[in-house]
Amino acid sequence: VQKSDDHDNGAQISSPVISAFKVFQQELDTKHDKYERLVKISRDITIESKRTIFLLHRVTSVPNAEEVLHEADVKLDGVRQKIGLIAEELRGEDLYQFHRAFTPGIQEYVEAVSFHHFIRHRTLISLEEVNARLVFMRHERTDAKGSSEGSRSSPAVLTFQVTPTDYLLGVADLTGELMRMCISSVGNGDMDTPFKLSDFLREIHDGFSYIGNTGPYEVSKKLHTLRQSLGKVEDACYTLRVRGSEIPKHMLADVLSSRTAIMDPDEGVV
Amino acid sequence: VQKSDDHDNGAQISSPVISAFKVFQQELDTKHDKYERLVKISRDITIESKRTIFLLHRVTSVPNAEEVLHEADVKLDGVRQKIGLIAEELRGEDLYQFHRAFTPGIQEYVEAVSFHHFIRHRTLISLEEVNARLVFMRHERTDAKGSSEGSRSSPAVLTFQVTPTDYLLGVADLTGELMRMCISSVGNGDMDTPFKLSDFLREIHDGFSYIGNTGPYEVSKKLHTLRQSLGKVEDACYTLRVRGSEIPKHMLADVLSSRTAIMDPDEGVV
Amino acid sequence: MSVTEMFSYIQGFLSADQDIREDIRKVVQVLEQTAREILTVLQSVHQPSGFKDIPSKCLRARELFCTVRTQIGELKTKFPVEQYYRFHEHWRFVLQRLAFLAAFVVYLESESLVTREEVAKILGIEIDREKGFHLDVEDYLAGVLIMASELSRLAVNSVTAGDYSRPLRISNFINELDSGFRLLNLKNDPLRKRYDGLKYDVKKIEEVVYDLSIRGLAKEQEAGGDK
Amino acid sequence: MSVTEMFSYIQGFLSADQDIREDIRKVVQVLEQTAREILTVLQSVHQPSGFKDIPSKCLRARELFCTVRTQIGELKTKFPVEQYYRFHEHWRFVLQRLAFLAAFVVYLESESLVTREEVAKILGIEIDREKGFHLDVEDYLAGVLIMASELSRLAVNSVTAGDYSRPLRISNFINELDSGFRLLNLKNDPLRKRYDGLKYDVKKIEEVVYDLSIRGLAKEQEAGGDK
Amino acid sequence: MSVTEMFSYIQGFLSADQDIREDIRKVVQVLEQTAREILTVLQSVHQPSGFKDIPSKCLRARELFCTVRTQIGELKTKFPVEQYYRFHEHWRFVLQRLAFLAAFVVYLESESLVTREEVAKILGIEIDREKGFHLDVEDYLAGVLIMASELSRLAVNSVTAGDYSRPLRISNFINELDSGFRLLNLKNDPLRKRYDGLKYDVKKIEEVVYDLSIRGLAKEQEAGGDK
Amino acid sequence: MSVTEMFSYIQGFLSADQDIREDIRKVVQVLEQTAREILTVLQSVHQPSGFKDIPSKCLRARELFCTVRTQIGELKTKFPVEQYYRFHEHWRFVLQRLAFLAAFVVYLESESLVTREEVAKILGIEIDREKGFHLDVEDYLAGVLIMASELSRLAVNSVTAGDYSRPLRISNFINELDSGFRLLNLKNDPLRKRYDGLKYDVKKIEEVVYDLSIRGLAKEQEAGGDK
Amino acid sequence: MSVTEMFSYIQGFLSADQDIREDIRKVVQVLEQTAREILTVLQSVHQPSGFKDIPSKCLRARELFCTVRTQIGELKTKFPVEQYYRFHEHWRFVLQRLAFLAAFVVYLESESLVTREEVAKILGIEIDREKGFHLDVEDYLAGVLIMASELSRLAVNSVTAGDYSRPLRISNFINELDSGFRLLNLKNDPLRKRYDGLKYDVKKIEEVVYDLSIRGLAKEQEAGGDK
Amino acid sequence: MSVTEMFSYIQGFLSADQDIREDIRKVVQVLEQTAREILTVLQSVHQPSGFKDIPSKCLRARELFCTVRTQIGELKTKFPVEQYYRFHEHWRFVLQRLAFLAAFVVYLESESLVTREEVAKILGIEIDREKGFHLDVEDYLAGVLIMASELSRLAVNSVTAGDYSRPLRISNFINELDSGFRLLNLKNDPLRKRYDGLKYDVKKIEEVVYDLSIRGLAKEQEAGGDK
Ligand SMILES: [Mn+2]
Ligand SMILES: [Mn+2]
Repeated sequence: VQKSDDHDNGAQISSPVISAFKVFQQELDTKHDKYERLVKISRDITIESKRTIFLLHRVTSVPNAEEVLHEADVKLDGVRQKIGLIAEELRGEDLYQFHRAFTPGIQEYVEAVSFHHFIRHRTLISLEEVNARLVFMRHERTDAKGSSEGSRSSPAVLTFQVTPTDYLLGVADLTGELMRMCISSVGNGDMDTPFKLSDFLREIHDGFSYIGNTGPYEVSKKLHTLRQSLGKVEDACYTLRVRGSEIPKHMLADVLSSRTAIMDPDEGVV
Repeated sequence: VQKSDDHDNGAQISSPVISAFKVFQQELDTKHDKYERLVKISRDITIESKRTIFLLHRVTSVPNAEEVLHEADVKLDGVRQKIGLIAEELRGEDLYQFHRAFTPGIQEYVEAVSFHHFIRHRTLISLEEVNARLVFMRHERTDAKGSSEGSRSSPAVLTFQVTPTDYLLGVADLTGELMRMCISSVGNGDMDTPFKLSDFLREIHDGFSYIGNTGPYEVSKKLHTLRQSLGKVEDACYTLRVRGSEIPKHMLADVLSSRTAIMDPDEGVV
Repeated sequence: MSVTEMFSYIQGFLSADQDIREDIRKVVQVLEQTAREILTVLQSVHQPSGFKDIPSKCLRARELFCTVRTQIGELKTKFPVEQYYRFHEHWRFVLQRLAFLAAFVVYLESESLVTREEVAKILGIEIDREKGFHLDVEDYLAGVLIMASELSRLAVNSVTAGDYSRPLRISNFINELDSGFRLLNLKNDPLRKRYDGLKYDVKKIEEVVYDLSIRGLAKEQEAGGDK
Repeated sequence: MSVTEMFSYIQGFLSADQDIREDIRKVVQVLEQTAREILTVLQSVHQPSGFKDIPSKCLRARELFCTVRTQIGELKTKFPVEQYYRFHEHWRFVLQRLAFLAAFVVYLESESLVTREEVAKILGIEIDREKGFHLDVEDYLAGVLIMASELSRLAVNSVTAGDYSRPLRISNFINELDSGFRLLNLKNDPLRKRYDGLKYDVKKIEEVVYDLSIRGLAKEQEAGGDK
Repeated sequence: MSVTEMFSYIQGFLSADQDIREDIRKVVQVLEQTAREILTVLQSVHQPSGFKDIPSKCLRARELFCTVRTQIGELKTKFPVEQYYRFHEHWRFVLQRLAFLAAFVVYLESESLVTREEVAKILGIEIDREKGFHLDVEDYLAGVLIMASELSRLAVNSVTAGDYSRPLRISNFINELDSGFRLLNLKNDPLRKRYDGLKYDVKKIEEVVYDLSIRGLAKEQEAGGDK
Repeated sequence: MSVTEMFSYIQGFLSADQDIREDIRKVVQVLEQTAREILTVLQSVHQPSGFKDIPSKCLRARELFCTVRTQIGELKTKFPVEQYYRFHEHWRFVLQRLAFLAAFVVYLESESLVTREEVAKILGIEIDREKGFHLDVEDYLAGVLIMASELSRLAVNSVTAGDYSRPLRISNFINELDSGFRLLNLKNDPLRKRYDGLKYDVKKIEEVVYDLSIRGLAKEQEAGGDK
Repeated sequence: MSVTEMFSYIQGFLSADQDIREDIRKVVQVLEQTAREILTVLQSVHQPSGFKDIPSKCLRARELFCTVRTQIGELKTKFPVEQYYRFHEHWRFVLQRLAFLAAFVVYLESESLVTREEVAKILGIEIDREKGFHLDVEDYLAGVLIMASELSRLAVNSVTAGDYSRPLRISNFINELDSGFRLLNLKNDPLRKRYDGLKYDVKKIEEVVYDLSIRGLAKEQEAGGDK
Repeated sequence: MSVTEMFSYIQGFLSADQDIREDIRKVVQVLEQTAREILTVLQSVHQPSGFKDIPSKCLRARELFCTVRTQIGELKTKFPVEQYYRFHEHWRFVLQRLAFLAAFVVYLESESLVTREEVAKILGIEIDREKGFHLDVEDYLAGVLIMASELSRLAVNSVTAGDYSRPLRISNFINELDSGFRLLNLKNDPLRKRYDGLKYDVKKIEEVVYDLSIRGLAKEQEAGGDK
């Protein structure tokens, strides 16, 4: 038997089947390795995006929102660098082939960047605006290799396109953060932001119910949470209105300024 | 309001609450970062262990098993290096605090190393033997830093202890690989290995049913698969016996040698 | 070592593990009973009549914490000290409750935030993992957050009891706490969920302060010299 | 762009996506019908009478592959070429079936393993993703594995039909295939599961060869000049 | 008849069935689109500004219900009338949504509970199964329960919009509805579950009325005398 | 005895068991209907008009409990008394509802907590298992907890109806209940979960009392001296 | 009509529906008992001794089908004929079992595939939905597939009983069946899943024939010339 | 009696119940250990060498059943006898395992089906509920079905061990069992599911017998005349 196996083995080495499978082996390993690298980058993006969101929530409690926004933008630049790594990995590939590897990270980035955008502009960032910031200059070191294939694609610029579905899922998650921000604003005595958030959230909610179940399954799954968030925000506005009803409107300004006055002396007590 | 906020902010900076929370922030971030690093190492360990298992399955078809075993051992050395990184991360930590981060990788490693051990020694590797190979020399570069704290723990040696549960779960998965090996052996005309595997698998099965539901929940979950694997192996042995029954025992050797002879000329046909 | 021996060995380990867990469960059950007793003592501050003798309630609670220390002392003997996290789940719940109770007592006594060190001292445990049975930062924070929600209830009930200045002090305290928590990067874990609850506590207290403000009730007592 | 406009835009994208999928589904359904027809043609080789006119069956199958090429040509027009993997799930199943059928035809014709290039040619598609609608390496391998299981059935039925040499040839072929697959590092995916099935095919064929050997039937025909 | 002939004949049956389902699915998809448009129109009553022109929104919704009737008319032609229950699952979901929308329009117009007859009329269908495409009792009830939860949201938002009398009217309406449902012996699981949700809606609206009462806001407007 | 005989004999056992369960199910269904009727009677106390004639509503409920006793009497005849726990699941749900209704009636009549003995008497059953069909402690407690949540609703609605003193009395009652429950070492999961809900009821009622206090509405009536 | 009246009216609908379902369930239970009896009669053909008197077993089964017809007659009276699909789920399972039993009897009698018309006749029902209680194509096919798996068992057991020619006949029959099914475009999930099982039956029977062939047992009897 | 007194009193009840359950759990844990030991003893019959000394293994198992009887005797003392069903869930699992082990021992000893009476006797319990701790019919049947699947494994392994006559005897036995079960009208879900598994065991054993028959191995040994 040993002899025969030896013989087989000899045959295998030269066999076209075996050499074909050696090619397959490399192709599969290369693909899996790439997938794994993308998963890791995606995890990094998720973590950094989450931290950016935490940072952005601080705007409701600090005097200089601009400072926080700037800091967040710097953090998001870091995240975009990582998305650039994904774009690098996907150069010449079909984005959808590895989509499952990085979709969690991209969704979290959309959540963070749209939150940042809302705080600054009080509007919903568009998909184009998201994508416009995902244009990368090609790294120096790849130029050498790239020059040979450079004729095919644009040589110095690399782009990453967020899919409409990832954008949608990111925006769906954004609503949770908006709800948190709304409750915080009420807690900080902000009488204005909650109503703005309520209107904005209602617009997004109506947008999602307009899309309904035509979207991907994951969107439908998030609709319930979205509806809950809207309910919480509407309740907060309701409470503000109901409580505010107890004083005549012309007194409101007085009351607010006196409140500040009342609260100051207390610091000594604490 | 702006004024008041400014004031608050001033207070916050010097506030003991805020400075305490800044410490917490760092403590939490450090912990999360470590967790994340461990997850990534664990994923690497999983992938490399799986590839080692694939490699080990080739022993049933190649002439020189020793070569494959050696190659696998080299691969496993690489995996052990990575486990060394985990040990490095866990230096001075409570292993169980980060256990969830690296348990999948460790289980897969136990599966791979016990498979390797079975092929070479036809016995079950013990937990001690697994752990005995997870002793690492401390890296040079950490010596400088380590010297100050060196007095507390043994200075040059780092160990990693696989938990009995991870060992058990790895061995449970091993049975699946043993079943695959058994079926392959039959396919290769090996009349001996399947019976050896059957006995070994039965021993492991009886061991698991002796432990029963006293073990962790994940073990109970894997018992069903284990029973199925044993069934497949027992069926294979049954078939070998039933088919073998059709020739008188004294003819068996003749038949086997003639079979080889028969098969050789065919290669021309293919 | 044969397969059978190996499994006997593992089975031995598993049995020992189960025994340890059984022992821990028993002590934890007793601890929970004591924690419920402290809670009953402290809960009574919410009663209109309860506001008067907060100090005596705190003293009573402090006494019960002695029992807690003894029981935790007992707990420590049940497992190897360096395997804290292996059994963490068993006492995590009660430890967070105890951290809350300690934080609540300290707040009632001094209207200040208990430090992790103080909680550890009250419970007779450590804050450094290396030194022994300790209080995890997450468990300390969870306890603080439970207290925050208790304080929002206290703000409401102190108005009912006619104490109009307390809500303002609670408001300032809880706002500082909120600022502290904003510095943290939490994962999507139970702590994150609890922290989301803090926003509602802050909101509730803000509403109470607002109610007092528009009625001039806050000022009134202030002038009259609170506490 | 207002929120409403944004959602209209996204809704437009989703509708377009659904339309594409609907179109793809229709063509794929027709493709599946053709694949079933080819299968019916090739399945008949398992009948005792079927062994005689394998060549004519292969010819008939080759004709039907013309239809397949036309239908895949139709499929290609339904979506942007660079978004192959976006819609992959829709045709993955049928493509693997077709790869199997192509591999089976080629095996019946020449007793050799079809290359990925050949399958691609038979189906009128590419093997490089960059060049257009292509055959994924996984789909090709899945097709080959389906064939392996068909061959183990063929080995059994060729004995019934009195052809005793074919099983030996199949055995060698399938053993080489098995060696090839052993080189791959598969994930825990459907392909891995299928590959586990290959072991049973190898085993089954080995058993047939064994049955023939102990009865001297393999030798017998060999001597008599098989095929 | 040979086996082949018989199966070809059967395939005719299966194809016919699949074609019917395909046709139904398409019409239902269009219906769902219209239902979502009506929802978008009616949902805008929750906006602060939306309370002013409820009548015009209802008119717009009524127009869209014309389209619904046409589309359901289309749906009816897709299958034999007596096979309603064979294909029920395909349109059950959208029918419940439409029943909800009809109930909501009628409530906004007249603050009364739509009857099953009215819903049927608005949708251009029957209530007796014998007479044609009809509205099942369970589907009607499901629609009514969806409306109840929308009304609790409306009570909240009407206060935000400064309308203090509406919540009282909603409260009375929803209490009556609750009593009605208590007459039913619900077994059917999904309906029962929905009904359990009604309790929360009742409670929620009662709390809104409470908030208004304690501030004298309920009376205030009532005194002003609307409705 | 042959295997066939043995299995025929066993089938006798199984049939008998199924028949008993069928009988129980029927009686339980009727009981549920009566329970819903009592609920409808008692629910009306939440209406603004309902506060006036609470006594007459309680009388009506008491009458309906006669029917309940008859129906439970019927239920008792359906199975051997010592097999209570074998079929417990069938009536557990309705028994908890009935315990709640009994507790609610007693509270409305006397503003006191019904004892287990009283509930048992109202339902015509025992409290000692040995004496016959009885009320389990857990089912009694579940009924009491359902009532607690009904009382938080009652506190809200009594304010709407202009009764400002009732919430204070409810608050005291529910606080006492809460202290009582804190004496229990609840392990049993569903009961524990229900008990967690009690905290929300306590808090809700405290907020009602707060709302009254801050507006001076609580004192006002108290001064007027009811109860 | 008041809300109360309306809901009372609706309760009438719901009760009627529940009563119908209860009635159907009872008859179906009896039908299942008869189906099990027929199965016991036919199962005995798998016994070594059972091969001798297949005709008498078929006669006995035919008699029991009389009972089936009576019971299905009973079932038909329990609901309006045009609502077949409303209650389909209740009898679908037993109807498929009965279709299988009818197909098995016919196969044992004549070694031919029962037509849908024949099954319908044996069960005393229709094949056209318009004409009354009928046998759905899908249920007929499910019955046929259950039989296929029974035949693979029969092939195995007939060898044990020493009947070496039957497996070959079964093999031909099942191959024809398989070709037939390949003409169908199955979408329906449960049927598709069952059909996937057919492949295993085909393979199993081929292996039995192989076992006979390689031992010269197939030819042997054929030469002897049965059938 | 005050609320506090009442709840203290109730806590007494709850504690008693928890203590009983704790006691039961402990005994059951020990019982499970013994059951696992018996299983280990009996499982060794599957080893090639195990077939020789079945009698000695049975003796060893019988000895361990003495321990079981003592432990069940212990269990009986832990709760009032008429509350069997209240705590049934605690020991149901182990009781079914023990019923299986008893059935397996009896089969190995005498190749006959253990009766419920015998199982009860082996376990030292009753079969009439009235007489004390008893073996429910369902638990007995579950045990028998677990044994059936063990027997199909035994049939396979006895062939491997060279015992060719045992599978035939097992086949007859299991067929009789199958007929017996077909007399039962199983509703109870877990038992029904287990019974569905019996079909696979029957089929599996038939295939073993087939393999022996076609090779003349069944007859061969029979001729040699064991049993
Ligand atoms: Mn988020
Ligand atoms: Mn594995």
